[in-house]
Amino acid sequence: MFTKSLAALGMALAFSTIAFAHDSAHEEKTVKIAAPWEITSFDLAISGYVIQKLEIMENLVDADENGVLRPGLATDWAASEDAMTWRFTLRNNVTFHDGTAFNAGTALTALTRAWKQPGVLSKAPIKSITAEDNVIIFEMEKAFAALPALLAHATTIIPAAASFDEAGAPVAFVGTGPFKVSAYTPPQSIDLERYDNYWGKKAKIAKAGYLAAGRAETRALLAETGDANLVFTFDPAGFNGLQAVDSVETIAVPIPRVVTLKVNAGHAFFADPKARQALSLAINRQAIATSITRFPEAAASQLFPPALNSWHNTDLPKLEYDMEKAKMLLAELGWQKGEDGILVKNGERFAIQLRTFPDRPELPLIATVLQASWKEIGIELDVSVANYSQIPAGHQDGSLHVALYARNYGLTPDPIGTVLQDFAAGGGDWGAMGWENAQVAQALEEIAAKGDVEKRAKNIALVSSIIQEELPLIPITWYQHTASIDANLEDVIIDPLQRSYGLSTMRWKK
Amino acid sequence: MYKKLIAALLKRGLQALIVALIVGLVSFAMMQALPGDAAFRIAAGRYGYDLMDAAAAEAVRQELGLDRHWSLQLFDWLKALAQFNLGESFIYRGSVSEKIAVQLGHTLTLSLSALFVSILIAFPIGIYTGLNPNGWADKFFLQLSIFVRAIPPFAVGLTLVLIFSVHLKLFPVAGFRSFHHLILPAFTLGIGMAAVSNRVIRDSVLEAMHSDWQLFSRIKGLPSGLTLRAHVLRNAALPSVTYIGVQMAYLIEGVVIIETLFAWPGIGHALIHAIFGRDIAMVQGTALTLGLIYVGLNLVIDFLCSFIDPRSAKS
Amino acid sequence: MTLLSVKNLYVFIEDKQVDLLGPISFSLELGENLTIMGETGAGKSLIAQAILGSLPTGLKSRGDILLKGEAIDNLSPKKRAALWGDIITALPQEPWLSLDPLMRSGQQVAETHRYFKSYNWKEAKKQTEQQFKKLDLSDTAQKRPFQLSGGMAQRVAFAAATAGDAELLLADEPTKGLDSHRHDKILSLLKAIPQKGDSLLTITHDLDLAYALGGKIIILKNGKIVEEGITHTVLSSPKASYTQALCAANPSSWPPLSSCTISSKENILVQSEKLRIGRNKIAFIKGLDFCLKAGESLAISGPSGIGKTSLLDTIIGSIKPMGGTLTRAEHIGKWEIQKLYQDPPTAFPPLISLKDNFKAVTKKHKMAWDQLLQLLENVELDASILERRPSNVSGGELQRLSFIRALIAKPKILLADEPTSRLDLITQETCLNLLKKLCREENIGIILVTHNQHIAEKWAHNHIDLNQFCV
Amino acid sequence: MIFFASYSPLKLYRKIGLSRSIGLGLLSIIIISTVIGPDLVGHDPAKQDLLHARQMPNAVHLLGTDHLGRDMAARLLSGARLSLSLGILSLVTAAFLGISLGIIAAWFGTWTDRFLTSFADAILALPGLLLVLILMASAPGSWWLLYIGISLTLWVEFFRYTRQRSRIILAHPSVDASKNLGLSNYFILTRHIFPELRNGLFTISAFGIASAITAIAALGFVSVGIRPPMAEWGLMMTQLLPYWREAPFLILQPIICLVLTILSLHLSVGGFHKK
Repeated sequence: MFTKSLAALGMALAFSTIAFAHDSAHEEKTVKIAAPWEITSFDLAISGYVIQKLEIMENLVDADENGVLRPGLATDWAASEDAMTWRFTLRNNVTFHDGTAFNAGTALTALTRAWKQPGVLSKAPIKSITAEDNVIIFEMEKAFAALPALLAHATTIIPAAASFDEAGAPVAFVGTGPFKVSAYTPPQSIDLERYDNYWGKKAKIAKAGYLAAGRAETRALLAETGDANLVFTFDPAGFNGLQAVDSVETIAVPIPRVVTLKVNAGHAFFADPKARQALSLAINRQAIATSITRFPEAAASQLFPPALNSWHNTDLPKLEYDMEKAKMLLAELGWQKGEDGILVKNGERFAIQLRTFPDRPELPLIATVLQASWKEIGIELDVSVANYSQIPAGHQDGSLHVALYARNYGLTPDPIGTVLQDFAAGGGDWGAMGWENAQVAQALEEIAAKGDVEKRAKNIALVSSIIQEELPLIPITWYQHTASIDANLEDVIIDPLQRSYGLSTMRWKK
Repeated sequence: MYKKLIAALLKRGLQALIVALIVGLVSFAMMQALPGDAAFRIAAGRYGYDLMDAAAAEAVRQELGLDRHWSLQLFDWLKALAQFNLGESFIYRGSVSEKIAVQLGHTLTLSLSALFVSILIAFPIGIYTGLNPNGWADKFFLQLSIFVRAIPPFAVGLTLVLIFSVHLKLFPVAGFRSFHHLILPAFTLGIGMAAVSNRVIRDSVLEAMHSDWQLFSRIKGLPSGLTLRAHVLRNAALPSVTYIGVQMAYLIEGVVIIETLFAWPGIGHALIHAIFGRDIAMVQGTALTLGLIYVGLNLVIDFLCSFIDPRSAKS
Repeated sequence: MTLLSVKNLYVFIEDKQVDLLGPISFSLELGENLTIMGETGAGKSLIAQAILGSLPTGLKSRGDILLKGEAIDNLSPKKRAALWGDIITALPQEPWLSLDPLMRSGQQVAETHRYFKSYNWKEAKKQTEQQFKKLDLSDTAQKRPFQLSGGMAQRVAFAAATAGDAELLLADEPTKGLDSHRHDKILSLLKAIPQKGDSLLTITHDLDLAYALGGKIIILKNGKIVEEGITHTVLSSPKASYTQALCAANPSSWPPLSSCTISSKENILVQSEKLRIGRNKIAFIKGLDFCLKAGESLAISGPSGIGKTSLLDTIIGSIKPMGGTLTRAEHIGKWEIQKLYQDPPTAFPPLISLKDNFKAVTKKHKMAWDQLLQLLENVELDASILERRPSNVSGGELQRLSFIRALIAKPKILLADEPTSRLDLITQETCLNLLKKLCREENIGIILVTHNQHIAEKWAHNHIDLNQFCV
Repeated sequence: MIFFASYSPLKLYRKIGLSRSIGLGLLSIIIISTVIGPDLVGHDPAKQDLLHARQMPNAVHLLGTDHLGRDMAARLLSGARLSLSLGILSLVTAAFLGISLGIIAAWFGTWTDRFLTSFADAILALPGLLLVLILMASAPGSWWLLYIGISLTLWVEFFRYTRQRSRIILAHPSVDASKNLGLSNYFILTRHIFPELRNGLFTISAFGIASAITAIAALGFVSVGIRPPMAEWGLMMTQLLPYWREAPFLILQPIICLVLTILSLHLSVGGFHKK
């Protein structure tokens, strides 16, 4: 009797495997993409990133993989001399996926909505947005050269009217892009089909699928088994493991995101730049880069990575690693070693808290490394791994000591928008804290306002050298955007600015 | 039979009520107790930290009325709960119940198939080891059960994926498109549950085999096979099925972890994200639904037990 | 034709090579019945288990057992089991526990019919119905074991055991704990077996049953045969001293009680008028008047299930009477009504040593330990017995220990709920005499509940038969 | 001490069979190494050596180094201290809570029993991990909340087992006899109930520690676990998981430690029922 039930178990298993031959043949293979970011809702302010990357919706202004702006839904744009008004002329005979026409009306409603919601537009000094037959006019409160770059951002993509119900709540993803949505199962996956009357060059692949896989291990396995042909963002160990898999080609692209340490310069311990320099000297960036991120070249020598080309200042002195010098600097500031090895100054122990979060797996690891290395120079670090909202909250109420996070300067092709937020007067939630520098503030204003190249370069060099000297933010490593591509996929472009997965250009090898 | 129906329903109904109340209070307490400012957390959850800042947090504070006194918020909170209105998800800008409805189906399929797998594995092993106590199989499966119990579920999952997806290329690694995707997550959970339930089944079979009525059934002339089928299995089934009721808690926990590993779009997975993003309305909604699934599955177990042993309804 | 012949049968503990039983030799013809008697714990049940081949693990038998001339003692367990129900069958000692708790009684009998005679279910049900009618179990086929009384369970077990029409029925203590009414019922069933041409082997310590069954008898003492022969001759003129003691111990042959009334009124311990007793609103005794004086004994008898135990619970105060009055003398202290239980092993905490238990009781009632040792000597119990756990002490010794344990609390009233129904005659006699001696010496009033009319009339000063007060 | 009051050490010794002696031997090794801790190996569990991370076991590092170059043997030993203390502490609390409530429910019966059982069912309905998850999210990394949360998940199993067995024991006539003889409730507890419960409770405890530690691992999996640099077996299982391909021996070590612990508990309790 008992053997019968065992046989039944075996048979059930065998049946289920034969019936589903794994790679069932069908006409043209679907390109399956896997990435960590979920599509949680139809609200573009939240899931706009993925919709832009999947090329379902498009911006007025587009950008190529080197960050050079090019016409998108706007054929051309120009600013008045005083850069106070901008005019964007729209492309005509463009249709949305549901057949409705793309015109100034739809563009205006989309841009005003993006302006009202939190996003890059809300930070720009815009006075008004109006439309005149097929031209969109922006009136600015003060000269602002970087507006076109902002209009290339994911939160300013243009949805069709049908994407919203009468009450204005987002209910669908209908755009003008080369791919339209064939199925959407929130929050995990979305299936795409080629949109045949797309205004630009038609995509070569007919069907594509996107799967959000939260765990890095899962993504590595998806890549290895070929369940996903294009997989983004690996953990170091997973990426390293994939090198050995020949059916997959692994790529690492330096991107303008930096793992950096935010120091509260307003706090007594860190007010003096020497203290911040001491902290920086005690960080072995080379060891962290090679052992944790596995990219030795990712060790940050300054805040702005090479991927930001003009902002990367090649003649700045590199950040060194010198424990003795760090101890010497702290001694100069009057810190003496207590019995338990922790520095003490007029009765106060040098015990601080570092706040970080686990969404990016390498952050807690780097925090543990900092904890151990700072212990050697007499600083006791308590590491709190919690939700990332506790960092801006700590900035607002001044309770923050030190915070570790990854700051993205590639939000827009021209990083001035983000840099302005971080280092202008009063610092920023994700930028400097309790640190003021008139020269830097002035230089940033000028970069944002005027366009002429030669003055802009001088200002950028000034800003980067002051930051390197005073270290309001202590950079640790630069980011490498990792991806794996199925061996029989061709012309796949990995965009460092992460604006597109390159679905419209890639194709299957013959 | 009718009276038993009412008794079971009443008992489980009361339990569902207590669960709802506890979940409501705990998640509300969590919202108050979380360090830092609720508005900041929610804004961070919504817009991602590249774009989030104090202004966005302020907008959220007004929108959700987070600056009111906590007792007011608690009153609205429980009133909404009473009307089964789980409220709006802070982060996803849609009603929680709508989000859950979509994802509930996936969790139920996963839980039930995991349960089926655990029964499929645990009963044959439990019966065989129960019939031959202290034999090689008994000792082997005891060690195996201890070993599997000591491994966290995600490690079990990963091993299965390694063997069946990577090396044997039989099943997909993650996702949920077809029945095909269900097998590995269901087996991961099922094996975890079977590791314990097979020992419970073994003990009940052993006890049944040493009972007076088993001996008398043999003495009155019935061969061992017939005695096993007619008497032993049914009597052994009772404690085993009741234990499966207890194991439901393990199933619900396992679902939360396995869905994250296999990118399975169930409410367990949504719960993890809700807790990460501190989306309290979603936390409460998913926790409540998971709790009610547990209560529902236990109601099924109650009927199964009263069907097997009518006496249990009386005692 | 000899159905069963047993030669030099021994039963021994396998790893310690200690003989528990033997040598036993006897033979049994078809249509004949044989009774095996002896004190409890002498290993009588082991003989039946040896013949069946169902000895508990750790015990083995040697010597030859021939069934219709062929040896079955060396058969493989599987072949031995094939004989069960077909040729040899057995009536279980605890019928209530031997029925599958989840299956309807009728079905448990029908499945045997179906297996042996390969009927279909309909036919098997019909057969069972007929069998139940004969055993006046007409409407119990649908009931499950927990809905049956002790007697009904026994008859269902009987029906199931004999469904296979086996030629030899082994009955192990069939009348243990039965009241007289059910005693006669099972007796008639057992007598029918030899009349039908099959053979019956009964193991009992009930002398009246042995006498009623007739046939041949074997008397066992310490696992050895002390006397054997035709039942009537052996029991009417026993030769072996042990058999003589056994016959003398039978309550029916006790001398009537010499009358010694205790007149004075003032030491009345407990009295009742028009007492109504029942549980959860159903009264089953009403209008009961009785009175108990110090040093006096009162016997209460009646069929099982009539409410004897509820009466004792009312006297001790754990349940309230439903009507009438029950007055206890004020001077009776909190612990001064003590209870003695029917099944001695269940009266002691099973997992600790007796010494542990007695230490606590003596400490509670402030009795010196050597005073307790003195009490043990009076009842010829060796102090070393206290080191053991209740499970490995004989029923008789345990009952005497429970008397002593009750005395530690210096009780004024003792309530004994069928204390000796599970003991063999000799142990029963010694225990009851000891009980009376202790009560007289300590001037304790005792109420003895029994279903044995002889004991009730010949042991106690006065006797109440609850049948008259039954609702 | 109640447990052993009725079981003198001499009898315990005579009773040791082969499986029990292996179990107790293993258990004593684990306890001794936990007490001595990292200085048994002479490495500081928090000292990092990034350039020599994920090393195979070698002369210097007996069990190799983890992903930050810290000595695995030292981390396992100091992890043992935290895991076992957390496991045992939450187990003892859960046992105390579960057993006392179980006995109370069995002893008083009727409405207390019904209330406690439905309360236990309600707690069971709220999956333990979820409870701990919510608690931990509000105070990340706090050791106490983790301990409370895990005890809350474990106590129900003790409660159900104790209540069910106690009901059977209390219905036994020997308890009625003891009560009639005026013996105290303490006697009934220690002489009637505990000897009966002991073996069953040991088995539940053995598996209880396993579920406590795997719960911490699960918490680590969803990044809500203990703060760095504390070493803990459950957390190590999660942290070393990504390296399953390049250094599989790393993740196996905490798992094997846990298996040995449970096995030793199981064996020393006489896990093999000799029915």
